[in-house]
Amino acid sequence: MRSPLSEAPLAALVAVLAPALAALLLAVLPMVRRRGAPAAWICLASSVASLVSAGLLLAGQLGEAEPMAWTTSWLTLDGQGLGELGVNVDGISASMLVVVTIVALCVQVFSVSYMHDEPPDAYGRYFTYHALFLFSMNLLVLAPDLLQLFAGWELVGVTSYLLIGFYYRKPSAGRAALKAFWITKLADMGFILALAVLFTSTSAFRFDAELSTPLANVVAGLLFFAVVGKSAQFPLHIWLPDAMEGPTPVSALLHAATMVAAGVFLVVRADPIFAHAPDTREVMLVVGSLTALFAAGLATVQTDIKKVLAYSTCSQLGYMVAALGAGSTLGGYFHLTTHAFFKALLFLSAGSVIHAVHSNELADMGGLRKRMPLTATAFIVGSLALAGIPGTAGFFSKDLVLAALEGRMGWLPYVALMTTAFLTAFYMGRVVLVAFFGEARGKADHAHESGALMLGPLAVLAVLSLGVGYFGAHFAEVTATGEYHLHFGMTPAIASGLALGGFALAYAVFGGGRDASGVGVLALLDGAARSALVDRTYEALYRHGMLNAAAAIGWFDRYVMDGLVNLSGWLTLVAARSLRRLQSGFAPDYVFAVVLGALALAAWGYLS
Amino acid sequence: MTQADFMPLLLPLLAVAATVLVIVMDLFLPERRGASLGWLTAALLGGLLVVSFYVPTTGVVGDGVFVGTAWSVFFARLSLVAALLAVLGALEHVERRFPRRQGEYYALLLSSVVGMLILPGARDVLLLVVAFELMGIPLYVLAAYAKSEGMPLLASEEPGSGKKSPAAEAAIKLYLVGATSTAITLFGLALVVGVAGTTEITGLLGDGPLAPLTRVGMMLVLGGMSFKIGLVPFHMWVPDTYQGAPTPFVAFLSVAPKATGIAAFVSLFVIAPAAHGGAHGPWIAMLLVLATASMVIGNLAAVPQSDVRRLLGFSGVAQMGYVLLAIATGTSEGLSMAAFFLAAYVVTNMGVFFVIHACAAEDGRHDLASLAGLSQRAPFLGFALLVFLLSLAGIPFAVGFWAKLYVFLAAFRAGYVWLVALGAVLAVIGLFYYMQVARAAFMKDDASTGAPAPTIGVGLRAAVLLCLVGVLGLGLWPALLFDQTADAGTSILETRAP
Amino acid sequence: MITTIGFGLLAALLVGSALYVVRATNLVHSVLGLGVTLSITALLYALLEANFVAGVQVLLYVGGVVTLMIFGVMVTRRHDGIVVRSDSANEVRGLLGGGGIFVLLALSILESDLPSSPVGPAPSTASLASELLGPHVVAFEALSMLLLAAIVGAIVIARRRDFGEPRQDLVTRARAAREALRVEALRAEAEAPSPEPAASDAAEPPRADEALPSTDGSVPAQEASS
Amino acid sequence: MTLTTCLLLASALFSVGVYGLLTRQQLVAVLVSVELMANAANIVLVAFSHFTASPLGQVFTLFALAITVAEVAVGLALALLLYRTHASSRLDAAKEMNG
Repeated sequence: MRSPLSEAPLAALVAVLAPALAALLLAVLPMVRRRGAPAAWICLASSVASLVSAGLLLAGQLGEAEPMAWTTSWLTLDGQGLGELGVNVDGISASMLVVVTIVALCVQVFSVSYMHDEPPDAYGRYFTYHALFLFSMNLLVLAPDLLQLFAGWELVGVTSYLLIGFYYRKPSAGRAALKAFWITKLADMGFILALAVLFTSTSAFRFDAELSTPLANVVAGLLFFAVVGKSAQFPLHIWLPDAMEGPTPVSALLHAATMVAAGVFLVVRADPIFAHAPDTREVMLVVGSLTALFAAGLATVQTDIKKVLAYSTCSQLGYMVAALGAGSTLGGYFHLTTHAFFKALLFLSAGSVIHAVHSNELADMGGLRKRMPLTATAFIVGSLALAGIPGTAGFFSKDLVLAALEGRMGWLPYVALMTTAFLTAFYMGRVVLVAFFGEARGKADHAHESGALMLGPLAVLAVLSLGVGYFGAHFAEVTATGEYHLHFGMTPAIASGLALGGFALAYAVFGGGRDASGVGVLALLDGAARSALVDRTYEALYRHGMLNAAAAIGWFDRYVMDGLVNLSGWLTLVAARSLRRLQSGFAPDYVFAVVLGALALAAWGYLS
Repeated sequence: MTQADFMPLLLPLLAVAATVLVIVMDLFLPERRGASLGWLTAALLGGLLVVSFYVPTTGVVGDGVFVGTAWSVFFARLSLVAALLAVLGALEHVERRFPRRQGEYYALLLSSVVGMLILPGARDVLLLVVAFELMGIPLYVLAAYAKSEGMPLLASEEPGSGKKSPAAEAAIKLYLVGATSTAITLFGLALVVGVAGTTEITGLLGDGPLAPLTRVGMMLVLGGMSFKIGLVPFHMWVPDTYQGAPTPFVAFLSVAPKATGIAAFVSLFVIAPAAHGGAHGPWIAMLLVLATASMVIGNLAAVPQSDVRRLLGFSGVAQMGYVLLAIATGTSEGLSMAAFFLAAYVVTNMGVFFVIHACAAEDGRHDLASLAGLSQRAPFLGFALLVFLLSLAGIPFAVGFWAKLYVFLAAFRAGYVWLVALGAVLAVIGLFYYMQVARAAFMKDDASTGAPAPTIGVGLRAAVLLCLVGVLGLGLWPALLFDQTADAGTSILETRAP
Repeated sequence: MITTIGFGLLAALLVGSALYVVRATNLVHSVLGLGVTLSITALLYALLEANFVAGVQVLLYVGGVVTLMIFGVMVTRRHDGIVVRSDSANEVRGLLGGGGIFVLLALSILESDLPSSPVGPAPSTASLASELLGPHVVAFEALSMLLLAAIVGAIVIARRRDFGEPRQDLVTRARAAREALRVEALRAEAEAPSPEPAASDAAEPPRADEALPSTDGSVPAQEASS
Repeated sequence: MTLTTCLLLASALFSVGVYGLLTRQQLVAVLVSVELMANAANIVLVAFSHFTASPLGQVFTLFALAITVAEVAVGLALALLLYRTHASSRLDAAKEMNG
């Protein structure tokens, strides 16, 4: 039976082309762009069109429509197609498309109000970039082969550069944008080389190329290098915290659901290649676990609310990569989906807070629960989901990830991710307690709740953060990435226990304001936390264990990892400066270079 | 010879006629002529371009001194496009700065184009050398065109006591390196031709193993011709000349002679060895060495530059290193990818130079600060600049992406794995300095400098627009260009002079 | 035998004169030395039975190039009888480059299998002409284009009329310079009672006026020949 | 007089030209050295033409002569320009642009 959605490729084309059209329109019609509001409406309209198309596509896939593709040969070489241009609709791309478009639309609606104080031309420019970004992302998601995926991948990089550097008057924003672009581009060279290897051996760029194990290891390894850059894995994660210079909705878009997730999506998409690359998967497992733990440690000591979320994103991406490394494509992909919703929720509610108090620093917040009850609720929901409290979306996906790790590599990754779960709950608890409870500090006194345009997206995302976890089985079926079943063993129990423990520790340390009584779970733990013995144990654990460890990790990150990047930049500059001295400006020197060059060439000619 | 014999030479002959026409019109036009000569030249070049598409100009002239193939036609079109853009971009500048020397400017440009139209099809060393020089000598003159800037004004001023003319310095550096290279080339060719006893390129290497004099001679030629392409260590004139010569001319200098020089390289170091039996001469290794040195030094030296033209000069050195990788493969695939790269480079690099030219400070500075706030002052130019820079950096949907991808693919297939990896890493450095330029235009405030929006004439605007259309159009649909380059690449190794 | 002696003599003269050319400290002598070298080369061509080329060498090349060069030296020197010195530097570079090239070329020449006597009769001038106008006629035509371009180019660079190109900053700079000279002269008159420097300073402004470039392109002849 | 000795003589002239090219500091003097190098190339061509009894070398020589003349003409014009703008015909006067 033909599905009523047999025009799936048409819908897919709409999903890709609507934002492209919007971006083009805004680019060539400066008078529309400079007026601001019309630009926003055009951008929103195109996003709605994309979302509707994406919804139709996903419904079609759920309704047993066959995967379908519409492609045209992009180039030919030696008479054969070198690359395919078009759209490829299957469970994986349709589900990702829905996630991307939902988050993008939420972020754009939020931005309408958030960016309202910008001058009209900047406002228009902002939405032009957004439309361009959605186009790039959809192009990437619907790519029928690796070449188009790469094209989208690079475009996403360019647009993120524009978006992160949106506040062009801030020098730090320019630097951060450049750093983000540059480091991800460095990693992209792995992608180019992977394409070259793949094309040389198979004359195509297919996701499901049949490769021998050694070759698959090479291709997958090179692709993974690109993933390390894009998805901010250790040691190329250094650009992500800096990228928080962009407007907060941009962070929600780039660093929650879309750009950083593209790396994980690539691994999911190219699963057939990765499946033949066991060695690369082992590396992914190690890198993912390490990133998760490392970034979670860093998140505990940040004082900037966006930086906490940034490191948290690194950490959660580590989860996904570890799951993919362990061979659980479903786990990694499902966590990507749930994380997209609750991290976007967290970033947007953080944006709402920042909008209200005009500061990123946790020290300037406090007691916001009373002044912004809806935002506070949204943030708390997001935190619970991120921490993986049972019942929230994060619980289900994290459970899949952890279950996949059982027994791998002497349980080390398992232990690392369990520890991360504990740390996650701790740092989120800390942010919640410091920002929303206790006494109002600084400008937080005058904060007031944001408008409906900002709260609406929060509500949508909050519902999704709570509810999407129950659809795991459907998700597994439509994406055909694995069998889904809920575990009722030790793993979820331990994870939940650790999450609660993390919140408890946060409460013990930061919950002094007694205002915390409103939150049930913490109130329950309140008595225990006050007992002298537990108090001292927590104190010792916290002060001597965790703070020192986090400080050490922070030092390593600041001075060694960032330092290495700066060092390589510095070495480049030194080399460049010494080359400058050769360029003396004195014409006889130039002639001498020519003669020496010709002499060397002739000598080679004579000797060979 | 019959008329048909000369058909392959139709384009250069028409270009000679155009040159003469411009010189004659220069004599007859009244003093107040505006930019009419420039428009005439542009129209003539446009006409030539149309002719190249509608009149078949393939075939063999004489005893095979000139062979018209898809390859030579492709390069002819490339030079014509570059010249057309260069004339359009220079219209206002020439009219304003050199009102009394307009005719000579365009005549010299056209005569250089004549050389470029002959060179790719030349299958005779004599013709090749003459065409190479015909291409080169007008460039020395054009580099010195802004000569009156910095001239002494008053008799009481010592000569040279004013601002030193950058034009003289730019031209002299180009000239000295060029004259030295010509002498070296001539000596090397004398040895090769003497041993071979023929001037036909296909017989240049003789039969059997290469004689020592042939090897040494060919390497001297390699060294002598490398200067035109700007390969390390023959590149040192590049940044200085780019900085001192009139910018619209530099746009031309940075692409057309390089592309045509590559075609000459192909004649001598791919076609001649192929006719010799495909033996890999000693130059393959040296081509790779030159390519590597150019990629490394060009990319590194561009990093600390603050004058955008110098930066682009070094970046051009690096880009030619990438092309050489594809040339060194010696396969028709590699050649077609090199041709693609060059075509992409023509539209992209000229575009950057035109934007830089439009934004240059009144006192002729072209540093990064002159671009500050461009995206606010002139959004069209800012957008165009960003697109061109992204194309140079090899970002998708700009034609430069395909160019770099193709070259890497070709080199990878030929087994230059490590060079491709090195090139990829260096491309990241390239991205860094291109983005420095973009950052100056997009992320710096113009409030501090308060510079007004650049005024930009019709010709320059048209040139930028054409480049933009080329970069984006070919970026979205590279097959248009790719089919042509594929034909060109296959045609060159199949056609033999009789 | 005669040719061997003649060749040896010519070779010695050729290398000797060439060395003089690159070592002479007086630039005019150096250029005249080049004329000698090129003439001896013409003799060598005659010895190699290339009479036409020898004729061209003497009539066009020696005449043309050396005259041009002398002209070049003369216009780029001050007309006060001072010898134009051509100093040399970077001896090490020169020896390295020149010596290296010579060793390399000599080695490859000695390694080659070259004929020691002509394999046939010397090519006639007629055969030269048929080559030139036969297969190489295209190159010949291109050459005429090349010479045209070179002449046009040389004139464009060398002619002085372009000083009159109307350039805004040129005029303003000239005004500023004239004003500065006037102020300088006034101050010199006011401050320095010593007659001599004041007199020489006061002589400047009128000259500056004369030499101001006029927009119609005519420039006073004595300009730049201070 | 053999081809070998002729070529050795030409090489010697070429090397002397290179020596002058690298040591001379004045534009005209450098041009003179370049002339020596080009002259050496012509000797090679004429010598080959003589010993292989082929007119090609001589034809090439004529072309080379014309090319060199054209180049010298432009070079001398540039020397004149250098003198006008920099008050010197020494090459070290023109090193404003570097780095």
